[in-house]
Amino acid sequence: MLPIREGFIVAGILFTLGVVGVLVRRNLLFVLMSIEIMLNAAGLAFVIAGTRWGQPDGQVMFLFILAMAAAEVSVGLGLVLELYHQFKTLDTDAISRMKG
Amino acid sequence: MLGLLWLVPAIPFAGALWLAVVGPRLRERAVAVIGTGSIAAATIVSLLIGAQFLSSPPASGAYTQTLWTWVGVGTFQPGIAFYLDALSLVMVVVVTFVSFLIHLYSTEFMHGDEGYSRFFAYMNLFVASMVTLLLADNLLLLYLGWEGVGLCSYLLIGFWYKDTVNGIAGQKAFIVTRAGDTAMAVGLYLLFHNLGTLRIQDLMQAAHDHWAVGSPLAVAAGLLLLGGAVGKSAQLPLQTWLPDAMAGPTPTSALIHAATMVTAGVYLIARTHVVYELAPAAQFAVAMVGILTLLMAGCSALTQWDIKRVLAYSTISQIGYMFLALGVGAWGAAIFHFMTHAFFKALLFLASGIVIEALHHEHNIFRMGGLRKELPVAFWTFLAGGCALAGLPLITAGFYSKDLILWSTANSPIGGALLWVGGLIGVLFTSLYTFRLIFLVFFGDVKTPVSHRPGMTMGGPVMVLAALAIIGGFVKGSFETLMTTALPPFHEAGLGVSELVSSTVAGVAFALGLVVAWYIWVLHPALADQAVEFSGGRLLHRFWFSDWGMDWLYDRLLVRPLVWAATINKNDVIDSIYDGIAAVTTTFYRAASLTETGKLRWHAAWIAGGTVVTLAIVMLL
Amino acid sequence: MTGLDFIALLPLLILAAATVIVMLAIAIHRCHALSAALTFVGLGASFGSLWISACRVPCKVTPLLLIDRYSLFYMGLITVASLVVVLLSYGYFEKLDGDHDELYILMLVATLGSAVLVSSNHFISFFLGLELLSVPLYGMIAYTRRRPLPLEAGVKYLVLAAVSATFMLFGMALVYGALGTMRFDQMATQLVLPGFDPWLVIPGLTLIITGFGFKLALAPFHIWTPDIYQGAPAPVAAYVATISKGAMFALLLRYFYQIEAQGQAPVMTVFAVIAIVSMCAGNILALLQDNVKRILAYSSIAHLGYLVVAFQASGQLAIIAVGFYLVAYFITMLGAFGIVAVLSGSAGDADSLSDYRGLFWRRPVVASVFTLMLFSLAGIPVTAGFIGKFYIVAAGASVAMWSQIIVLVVTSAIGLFYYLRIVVAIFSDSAGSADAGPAIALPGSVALGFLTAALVFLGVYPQPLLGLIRSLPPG
Amino acid sequence: MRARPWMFTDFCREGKMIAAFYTASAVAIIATILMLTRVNAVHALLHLIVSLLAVAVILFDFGAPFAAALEVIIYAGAIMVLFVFVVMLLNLGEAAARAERALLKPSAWIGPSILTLILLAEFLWLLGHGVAPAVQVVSQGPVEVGMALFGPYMLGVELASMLLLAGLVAAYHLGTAKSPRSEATHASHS
Repeated sequence: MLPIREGFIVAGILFTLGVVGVLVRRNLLFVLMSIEIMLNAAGLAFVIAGTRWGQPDGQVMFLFILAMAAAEVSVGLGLVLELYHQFKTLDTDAISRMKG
Repeated sequence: MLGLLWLVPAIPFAGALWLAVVGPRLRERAVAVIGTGSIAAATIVSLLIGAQFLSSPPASGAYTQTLWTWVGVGTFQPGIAFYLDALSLVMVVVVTFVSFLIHLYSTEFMHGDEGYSRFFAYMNLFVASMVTLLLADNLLLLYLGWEGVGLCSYLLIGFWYKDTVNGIAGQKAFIVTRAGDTAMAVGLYLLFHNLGTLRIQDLMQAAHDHWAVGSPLAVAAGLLLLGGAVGKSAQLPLQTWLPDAMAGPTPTSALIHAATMVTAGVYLIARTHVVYELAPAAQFAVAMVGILTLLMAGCSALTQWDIKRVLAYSTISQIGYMFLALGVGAWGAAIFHFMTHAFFKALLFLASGIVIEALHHEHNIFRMGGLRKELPVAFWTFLAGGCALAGLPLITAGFYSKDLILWSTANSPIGGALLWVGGLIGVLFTSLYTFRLIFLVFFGDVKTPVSHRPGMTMGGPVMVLAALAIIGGFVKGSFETLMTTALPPFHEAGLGVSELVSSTVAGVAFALGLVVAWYIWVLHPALADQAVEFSGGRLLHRFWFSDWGMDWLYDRLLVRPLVWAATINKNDVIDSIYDGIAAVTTTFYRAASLTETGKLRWHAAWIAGGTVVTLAIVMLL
Repeated sequence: MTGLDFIALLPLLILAAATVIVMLAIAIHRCHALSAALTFVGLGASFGSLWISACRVPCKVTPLLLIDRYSLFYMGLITVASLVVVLLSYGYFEKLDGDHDELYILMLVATLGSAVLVSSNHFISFFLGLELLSVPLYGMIAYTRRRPLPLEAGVKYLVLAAVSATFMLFGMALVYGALGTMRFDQMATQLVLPGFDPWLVIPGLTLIITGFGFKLALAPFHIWTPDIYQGAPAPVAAYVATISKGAMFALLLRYFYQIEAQGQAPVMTVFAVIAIVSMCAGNILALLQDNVKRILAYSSIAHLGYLVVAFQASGQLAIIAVGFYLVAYFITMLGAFGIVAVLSGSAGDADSLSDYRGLFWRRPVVASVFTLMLFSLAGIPVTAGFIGKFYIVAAGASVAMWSQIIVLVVTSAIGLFYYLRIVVAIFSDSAGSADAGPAIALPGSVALGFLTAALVFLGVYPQPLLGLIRSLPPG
Repeated sequence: MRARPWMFTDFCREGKMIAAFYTASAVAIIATILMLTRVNAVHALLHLIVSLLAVAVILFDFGAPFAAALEVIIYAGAIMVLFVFVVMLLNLGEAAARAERALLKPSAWIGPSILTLILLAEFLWLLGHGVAPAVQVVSQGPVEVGMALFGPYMLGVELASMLLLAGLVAAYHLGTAKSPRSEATHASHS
């Protein structure tokens, strides 16, 4: 017997911590890392949900989330490189031109 | 063949669109071919449809062509659908045919004008709108056509917009008819709201089934529709825009402000005749409007010096006859008079256009004269039209149609002796001002030399119309039979005046007018001036000349109080409400745009915050 | 997977094959025209294959996809819109330096993702479709990466799309944890059982709404929209504004209808709030904005708000309203961004209101088309936008959602102001030069001509489309 | 190899599993908090990897050995290496850390913390109400996952491949060195 509810709660806490990272950090690299935390938490929640019902589907979803994270990170890091190349900073506020 | 009905509005519309898009880049000749050709095609189609309709009439006496439903929810199902019965058939055939002749005439008349293609685009659009109005199967399409012709009228009155006067005349027409249109829109909504359908025929059936004779709803609907009709048809009290509308090019005056659009009010009332039959009060109001208008406009026509204004007042007066006919229940007679009027009034305008152009755009009839020899085509055709207008007995179309109206008035339960006598006095006035015009323009000495003679494209249409103005009346018998398939027949009851008596009296009135006119303006030209000399006469002259002071009255009653109210309300109390709304929204805008900081963290915070809020909503519920 | 399934899948397969073919073609020979042409042909073939698939539907292809007339209709809409974007992109990017071929690969993948979205029947295909749409969009938005604005927009879109996608994923996990199935059709049966777990399902659905709300740019998830539209190259902005939203909305309708969410009152309350806030926020934010792309962005927020009103109404009329409004919205948004695209030169996008001052006197045809598009956005009769709005109001009125309808009418009136502001600018006297600028490339003119014709045609003769939409149950 | 996880779960008593779960959870949360507060990117990455490894333990605990393995191999392995690679490429040194410290003023934490605390409270309240408290774990090994993956979810795998392709093309385009043609464009813009 494993505590499913607590599992979800841990996933929720990790997810929220990821949100904190996105909201606080201005460095794009850290923002991307925080997104990884959030994605990971969502994947964890899926696996726990799959376990609850005794199905492998949760893990299948985890796998696809992994694939998505890989694609996302590769594009994100491409943007990080280009950004640093142009602005010599990763501060997302400093590069902001558009508003209103 | 009837299936081609949709082409009648579609072809002119396509022509208008074509000219609007590529017109300015085309040569004048190409514009003329497109503009006139489209109307010619529409005319041919409508004639073919007419032939088919007459040779093998549809079983129910009407043909409905539903192309598609535009949008549809519940009972609100406005379709792009056309309804053809004897009434709309006659109107459509006359409108397209007269339009064709006037387009042909215009190709020469407008020659060299910088707005040549613009003119034909407007004219084509007008024909498309007018035909849509006539063929409309439902209220929405009818209203579309109604506003479409109003728009074209506005555009064409102010066609030479560089002259401010023309622009003001256009605005006047637009604003005055708007007053009527508003009443009509309310009336149409009243019908739709109470009877639950947009289709005119269903509406009429439903009105017949659900409303009792004299029911307040029917009276209200009838009066509101009458409001729209008097606006468009320039009847009392909204007639003041039509004389000013003569600022437009003469073909426009002939087509829109004489032959076709101004009779839309007549059509509207004939189309909704069921409502008027259920509301005798409203129908009597129609008759009263008609008789008063025809008398007042007849007097005004006597005093004008501008050739086109004389004709404008005569148009108002003749439409008054049509209203009178509608009012006394002689539906067919009204439409018959519409037809003959379309022929002879278009003819008079076109002929006067020849005169005006021949005399360097001279409009003053007192500076014309002796043109009988100089412009024979104009003279003879104008004479034919004038005789038809005045009602020369037995040989002109106008006599037959007007005589039918007079006889009906005498014998109608709604009419009676008083209205009949009024109509007869109207005949006298008509005869008087018509021959005044003819004698002043074509007889006497030459006062302004002729510089330009019309070509065949101007002369041809005029001659065709002259022929129609003479022979158009001979179809009276079969016309009446045809009309009974669409409109209720005339119920005879009243004085019991026989047709012979009625015709004879009308003939006498005509002759009297002719003789008096001959006496005053040919034999004793000073007499008219002397009549104006003494104070009463001058007052009357001024009174009539200014259209019974209607413009003055409106100026005092509406314009000045409004201007006064606007002046003392410079800082507009009511406007401050709108300013307030604008200020509030602007403040909202400034506040809201502060949320758009462009900061990534802030953007993400909105997503998280939005989730927090939505979660809170579902948790609390 | 049987042969039948392959036929039903044909539009998707063709899109995937076209992606590979374009990539191989680029590997062999880099040529902008060739890449664009191949993409065009691929999209066209996919569009044509819809008729082949139509004979085999409805068809459940594995648990992931449900291909029926509904999804085929939206696939058609998406592919046609993509065709238009390809035409616009060719003219737009031809004026710029650099390699433009990769754009078409990304666009094909994104279109594939949209097609998967509208036919998905499972959280996995939902998620994968969403990402297939998002990931290429990151690249497309930042495509002209040497310019600062597209780069900034790309970064913002990547972070925010990822964040909202994780919210959505977490919501999906909760729903899955509560119901034990990720298939839409099975969820409905689970939800009617008395034992289901509302403590997880309702918040789960709410988190999924966050994901929808972000993609559809509904308030309060709308803040990103103007920055992305302004930053992205005009054709890409058109893509984001239309295809990504249209696919998402089609799925929204399908998903919430299939799980019969109308019975879940809290969820519908959330939608009501979102609709009202979106209509207000979109129209007010656009009021005094001076950047045309941003105005269009705000306007799109409001339009999606209108669509949510129709979505809530439920029933036959709502489906018609949503379908027709989406088509009208596609046409007008593609047209408006298309105008921006064809007027933009190598110096940057023509998105300032001052660029449009006196446009009518310089380019009467383009200005007239733009005016027509704006009229349609404002919902003036004889344009498709009017018919769409008419049906939305009718749908709302049929279930007496008066508060939403009042807000819709009032905010539409406010909306008229900023559309007319652009129109006034177009027709005002231009003090500047009468220079018309470079000629418009043929593909762009073709695209705009097509959109204009469709706009007027649907405004006057909407019946065929209405009939088609009527025959498409989303369930 | 395949038998080992089963043996492990068989021999582990419940108490041990639950203890492992709580320990791993605590490690994951603490490591994540540490990661969030670092100013040096490499330090943060190391904490992130710890967090991911702890999550792998939780996954394992919940009967998902395959997912746990992938978490270690791909997440903590491949993806994090990508991050490290970029950090090295950018050569973010002590100066970057100092700049980062300046950005991370305590005041920057207040707003987000309050917002996310509300979010967390909502999560906890909802999750506390819902879900069966505990279930008997039936391990789903690589076989079951593989059967599902290449059975009903085969199309998903194909779509994921397209997703990776798109990521590849986008990353290639965005990260590629300037081609001679675009060099000129760049010069004109910078």
